[in-house]
Amino acid sequence: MKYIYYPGCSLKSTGRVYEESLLSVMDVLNIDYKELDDWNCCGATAYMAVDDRKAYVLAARNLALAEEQMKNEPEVNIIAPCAACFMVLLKTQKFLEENPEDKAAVVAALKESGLNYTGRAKVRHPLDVLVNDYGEAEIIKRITKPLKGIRVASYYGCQTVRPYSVFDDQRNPETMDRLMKAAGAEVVDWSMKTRCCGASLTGTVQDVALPLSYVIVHEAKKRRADAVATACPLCQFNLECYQTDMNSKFKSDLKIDVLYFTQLLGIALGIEPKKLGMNRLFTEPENLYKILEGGNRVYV
Amino acid sequence: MERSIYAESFALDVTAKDRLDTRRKIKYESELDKTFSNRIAESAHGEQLFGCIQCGTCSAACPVSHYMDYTPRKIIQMVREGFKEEVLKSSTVWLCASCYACTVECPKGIKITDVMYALKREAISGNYYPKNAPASILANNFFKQVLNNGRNSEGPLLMKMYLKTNPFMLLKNMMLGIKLFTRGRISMKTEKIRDKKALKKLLNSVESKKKILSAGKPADVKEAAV
Amino acid sequence: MSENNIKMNGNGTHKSAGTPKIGFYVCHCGHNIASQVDVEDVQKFAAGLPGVTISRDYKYMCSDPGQELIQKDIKELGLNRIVVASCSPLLHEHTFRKAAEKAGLNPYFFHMVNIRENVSWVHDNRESATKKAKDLTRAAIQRVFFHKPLEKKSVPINPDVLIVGGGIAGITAALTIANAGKHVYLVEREPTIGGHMAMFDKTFPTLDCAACILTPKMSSVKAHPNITLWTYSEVEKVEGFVGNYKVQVKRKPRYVIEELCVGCMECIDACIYKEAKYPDEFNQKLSKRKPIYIPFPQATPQVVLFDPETCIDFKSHRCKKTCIESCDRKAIDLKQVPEYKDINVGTVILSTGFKTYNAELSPQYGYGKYPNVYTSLEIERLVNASGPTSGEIVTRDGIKPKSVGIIHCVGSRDQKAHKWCSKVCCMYSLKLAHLIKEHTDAEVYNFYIDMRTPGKGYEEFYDKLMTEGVHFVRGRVAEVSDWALVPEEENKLTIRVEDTMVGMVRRIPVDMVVLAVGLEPREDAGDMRRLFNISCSNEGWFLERHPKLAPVNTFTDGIFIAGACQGPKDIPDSVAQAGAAAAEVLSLISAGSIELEPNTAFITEDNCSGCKSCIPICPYTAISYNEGTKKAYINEALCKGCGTCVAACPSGSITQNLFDDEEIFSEIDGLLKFAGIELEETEAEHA
Amino acid sequence: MPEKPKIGFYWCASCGGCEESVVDLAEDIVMVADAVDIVFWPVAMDFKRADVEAMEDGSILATMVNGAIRTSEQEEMAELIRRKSKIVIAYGSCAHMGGIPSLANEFSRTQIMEFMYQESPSVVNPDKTRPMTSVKHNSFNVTLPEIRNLVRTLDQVIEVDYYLPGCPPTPKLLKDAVLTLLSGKLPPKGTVLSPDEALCDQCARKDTKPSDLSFKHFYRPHAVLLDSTKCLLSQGVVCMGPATRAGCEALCISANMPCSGCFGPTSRVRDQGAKMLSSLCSNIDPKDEDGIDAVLEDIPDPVGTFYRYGLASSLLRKKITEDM
Amino acid sequence: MPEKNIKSNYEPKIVAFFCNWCTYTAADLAGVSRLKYAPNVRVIRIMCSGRVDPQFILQAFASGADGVLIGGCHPGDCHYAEGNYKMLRRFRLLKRMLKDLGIADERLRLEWISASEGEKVKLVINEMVEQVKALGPLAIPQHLKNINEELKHFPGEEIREEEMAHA
Repeated sequence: MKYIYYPGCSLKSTGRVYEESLLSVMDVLNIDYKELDDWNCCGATAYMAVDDRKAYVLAARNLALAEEQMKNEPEVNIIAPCAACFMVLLKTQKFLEENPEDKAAVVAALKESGLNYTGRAKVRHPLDVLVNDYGEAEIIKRITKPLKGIRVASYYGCQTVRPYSVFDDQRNPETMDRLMKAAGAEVVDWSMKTRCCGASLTGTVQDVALPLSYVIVHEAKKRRADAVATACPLCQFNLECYQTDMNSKFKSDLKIDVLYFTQLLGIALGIEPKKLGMNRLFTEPENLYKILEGGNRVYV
Repeated sequence: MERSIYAESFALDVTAKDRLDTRRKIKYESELDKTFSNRIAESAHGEQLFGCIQCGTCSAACPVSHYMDYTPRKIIQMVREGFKEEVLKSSTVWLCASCYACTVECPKGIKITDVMYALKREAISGNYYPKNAPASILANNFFKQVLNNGRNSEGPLLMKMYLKTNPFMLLKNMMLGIKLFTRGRISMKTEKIRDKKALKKLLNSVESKKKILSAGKPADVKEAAV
Repeated sequence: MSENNIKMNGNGTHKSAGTPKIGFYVCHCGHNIASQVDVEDVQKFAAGLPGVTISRDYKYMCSDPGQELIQKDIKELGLNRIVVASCSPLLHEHTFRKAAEKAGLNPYFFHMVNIRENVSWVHDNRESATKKAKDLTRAAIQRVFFHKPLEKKSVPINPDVLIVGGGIAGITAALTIANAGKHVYLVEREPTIGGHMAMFDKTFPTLDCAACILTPKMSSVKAHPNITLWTYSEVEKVEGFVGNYKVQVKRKPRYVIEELCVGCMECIDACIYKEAKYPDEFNQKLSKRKPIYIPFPQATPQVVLFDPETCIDFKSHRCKKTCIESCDRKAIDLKQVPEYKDINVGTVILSTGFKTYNAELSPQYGYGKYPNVYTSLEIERLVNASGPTSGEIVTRDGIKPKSVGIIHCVGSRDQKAHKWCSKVCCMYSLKLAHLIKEHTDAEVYNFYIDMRTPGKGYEEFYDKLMTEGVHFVRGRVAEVSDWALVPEEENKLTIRVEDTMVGMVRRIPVDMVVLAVGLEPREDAGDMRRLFNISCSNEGWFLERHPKLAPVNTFTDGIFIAGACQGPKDIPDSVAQAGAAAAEVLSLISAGSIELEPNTAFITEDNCSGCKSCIPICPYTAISYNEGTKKAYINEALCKGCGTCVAACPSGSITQNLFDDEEIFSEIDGLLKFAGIELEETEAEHA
Repeated sequence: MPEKPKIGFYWCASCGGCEESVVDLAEDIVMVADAVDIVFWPVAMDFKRADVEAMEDGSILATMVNGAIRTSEQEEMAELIRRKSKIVIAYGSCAHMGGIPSLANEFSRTQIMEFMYQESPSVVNPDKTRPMTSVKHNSFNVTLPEIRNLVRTLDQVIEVDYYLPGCPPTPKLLKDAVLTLLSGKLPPKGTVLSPDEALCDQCARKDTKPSDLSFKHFYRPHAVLLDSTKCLLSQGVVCMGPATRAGCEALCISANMPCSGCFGPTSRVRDQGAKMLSSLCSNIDPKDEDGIDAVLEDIPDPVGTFYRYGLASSLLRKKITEDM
Repeated sequence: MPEKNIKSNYEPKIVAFFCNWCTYTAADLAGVSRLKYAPNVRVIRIMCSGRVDPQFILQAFASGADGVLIGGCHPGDCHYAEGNYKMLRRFRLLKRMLKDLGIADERLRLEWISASEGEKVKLVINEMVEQVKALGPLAIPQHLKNINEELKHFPGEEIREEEMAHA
């Protein structure tokens, strides 16, 4: 099957690591994809706050582009790795199905600019694609450096499973856990999997956002996780880059590696760290390297 | 685990007010906007909000409700009853992180997050939002940036927002910015799609479904004795 | 050539029965009809229709004066057809037929027009509602032209009664009917009767011991000469109709001969399993039982049974069978097979009860994940002196809880679970709060959305609880979790809820969480419904014939419902309903027979070509082929009057009483007189 | 010797088979010819319209009209015959119910003209010429009858006294009808002169039909090898017998072909096709929509199957089209 | 008359056949619950949807109905065990046949509505009325009346009369 890859704005900047590691993993697994040509911003959460119909047009343009660029394929599968993009594209599709009047307006507007929207594209999360299309069994076959001894706390964030749970359980999702297990890691059972990290507020009301991130990092640490695996550029950024601020605000000295699940999977698939964007993290995940070498943890 | 993890800031802020708050806390029917609830319900595609049983699940599920001036449950009731001024000026709307926990947990199927969006739209179009509230500024700038370029460039966007709202924050976040910059995770370049004009035309071709009317000032009400 | 061998050209009727003198009556139903339908206009309209001798409107047609009006007209004006436009025929058809009959008219010359449920209550435009009422009126008036005098059909009632489900409702109904001298078959699926009530410790609001009031009734059932009690049995097949049901009951093997066992339980002691090893269903799996067991000490009948799933002998045939040796009455028979009993009964009461909501379906409360989250039924067993902990309330770690949170409305009032209010949870939660407080002196929190305590003495019970130091937090819990934010939450279950009265979110750490699970229909309610040919509501509760006026009747004559199979109900309500169902049954039995609609189908032999198309269509095998005449023939006693064969007879040789082709065609014609071409003409005529 | 009763025959839109069926009376025709005076029979005898017009109104005892009414001329003739005859008998399926010609009611007149004078592969008509009702030719007015928008049964244009069903009616029925007429003991107006029960009653294979028939497939007669002793429905072939009036003595079935319904419905049925559809469908095997549809796919043309002889007299009479 | 029908406030007429045990009871429930729906449907009560003879449906259309709605018990729930299946089977073929005869799909509808689904009665009726309204009038009697105007008009009659006069 051929996929169309929709990066979204974040994966080109703060979430660059996500893109690098995801694409490396897909290359190693021989997953066929091409980037959506001339994609535009999905509108994210902010657009909806200003003008809803424009927000739907914005998102629908990408779906229509995908339909156009995949018109010779039996199915149109769009991989949207960013949780916000994933949710917004899904929401747009569902909303337009439920509201024919809005759909007509959006379809008409797109037609004006030469695009045809039918809604036949399927919006897919990379977790869904890896577990349900590719399959854990196939992945396990390709694991060369199992993450033995590494305790991973899978963190899905909000919008991967909310409000729509298209490929996983809404309250206790498990796809990422299954992937991490396939990669040889030990997964941590915790109840923070889908708790909000406050990402959309870090830029604006840091006082509110910081405690939200803190309880997650704190709980991961408490459950003796070595790494938090994320599937959202904002979550990763928030949980990784604000650790210093958390420590100063809450007078603590937590330190935990926060990676994309694709990075962890990439390590297990034997991909070199640079191709997984490890060098772009604030500090490289030394703990993991040590454990994999069979050494002791650098920080606890 | 060390004790220090239980940070003080989780405790409730019950600092005593330095003077007695004697603002009136009564609402007259003439001060309410009777059409507000229908407007919001329509804009949010959320007729269900009239079925709210005030159980508070939304507030309890919300990760930020303890910072809000009105909990989401209260907002729903206030919308239903037409407390337009209070709702649109509340912090609740701008603290909502769009995590959808309330929507998922609501036993009556109310799309609370979408109600919050509808309120954000109403607040922005009716000029109700606090002028220096970063969330609304961010939304507005984001909107314009995407309208013009088709993509969002995080660097310039945040820069602009901090300049507009709180330049001090810019300084505070400078170190973070530099760290990101050196790791290639942020740039000051503006991202664009190929045909910006066509996109702008496309976006401008759709009119917002409901021109949200900012209703006039409430009728003259005599200040009630307290 | 026969008189009626005339080509039909499809534009109307080709014969009529007698010269009709129609009386038309339209009812105001107070304002119920008159507010949306211009009743006088309908009355005037009808007066102008062919065949109508008299047209009247009246405030309440169903009242005595209303009925007398009709009777007087029949006698004085010689009316031979009556049409009443009022409410649904399902409500008052019987009333008016009776009225016509009293005046000497064959009751089947009556027809009813539904202008309330079908018109005034569902439309809000007076003009179009009136127009619709007129169309329906015209259809009925054209229809009665073709009505024929029919003979009433009545069937005798077999006085034996089947009751399915031996909970408190079934027990009550069985005793009431048996005490009246009628024979009852009480069929219960479980090994003992008693139902849910047998599991409870105390009952609200009086706090009297459930067992103390229930077990005497259970023993009376067992001992009653008029009751055949079949536990561990299920209804397999039901055939027939009111007055004469043929039922097959499957008696599942206990592997113990019921008549020989005295319940001494020697065998249980003798079982080669020294320790009980398997989860005990009666104790909600909070304790263990052996492969041979008795559900609880007062089980009725007092007969042990084997669980073939766990008994070694059933699995490997290599057990020493110490149990058999221990029984000096030789009651154990491991070769027992299911036994099928065929019985004939005239009436049936279904009292199959409810099941509790599966709390695992609301994962936010952690049932099944956190060991100290319990369902209310589990707590009932914990509090019970004969329960797994002999009445001590302890967590799974064996510790007496210092704080307990009771979460109301679990699975109820929730679109993702059940929309309905389960009605009993508020009261039983208050009861459990009281019992927990009494047993442990813990801090007890009730988390409720609305406190619903209507019922005699119920509100007073709530008042009492509030003075007992129980906390009441109005708010629906969003989450029960095991992570701590502050020291006091360490190693506890934290309940996150908005205290809506204060308007602030609270986190409350507790040692034990009780989920007040709601009531839902049994999984196999659908199968039961099909078996007995009754209806269910969307939710799966058995549907009563009328929510107010026929709460224990079903749409199938002779089948009644009682207890929580009809909807959430507490004990007093279930008992009251059981009494009502018993009264309905006894009233049928004592009448001796029941009148049925004479809407059966029949074949005119001369017309039938013997093509046999109709024979496989009949679900009741009422149609058979006469090899002598080479024609088909309908057994009227078996025909239930669905009319499917009538619609399918290719040569139009089957006729159905009350729903004849001509009657329906004339209705269609009457409804559409204003449609199409005739619109202008007819309107002009009536202008 | 008193004057012999006068009898007429006329044909409208028909194939001519009905005319032949009169000849099929064989030696009985002599009996008929002896008993009556045939005053009008364009197929066999040289009478002109003017001859009929010249007759006194009501002077003909009975005229048997076969064929459906498609043109203005046929309608005109029908009216003329009505005036001149005491009794008008619709003779054969076409006059009775529209017959095969009335399947044309599935198309509009425009569609039919388009095809016949334009689209048909054997037509060359670059000028798009169409028949006209009136044309000047050498200073003469030449007129042609108008093709009506609808094929009609005889009783849709004039009053009809009796019907002789069949495609064509059997000689026996004709003979019986003539004898009835001559006897003077006339049945009530509107009577169909054939037994009022379905064909199965007369069918030799009746006893072979099972009582628990349930259809899993339908077959068209050419597609299966048919047992010539068993009920055709039991072999999955759509036989209209159960919904068709008896009288033909199951001629088709004795030739191992299913009844196609030419005798029309019994007097108790308003729409033969609907009834047959109802009976047939009620007894198909599957219960789910897809399964049902799969079985029904074997009936590719329901209109042609159930209304082969009677579309004009069916309840809907025609296809509802925009361009009429 | 046709103009009158084409008016935007054209109100279709729909004849409904509701089975006594499920759909008719559901319609009663809709009434008791005071649910409001379009007034265009006229209900004929029958004991079972299996009683619906295709002739009734055709007769309704032929007499001027714009739509026909049949309501029965859900599959498996028929009060008479299987009458609803019999109706379903007829319905499937009838619908195809009606299409061949130029009657749009939306004009004939079969719905399973149980005794407790008052709300569904409302939804189905409102939806069907909207759909049929959008299709416009079927008006078969009017249609036939228009066609029948061609009767009694004989082309060439005038010419013939002229010729006769000459002769």
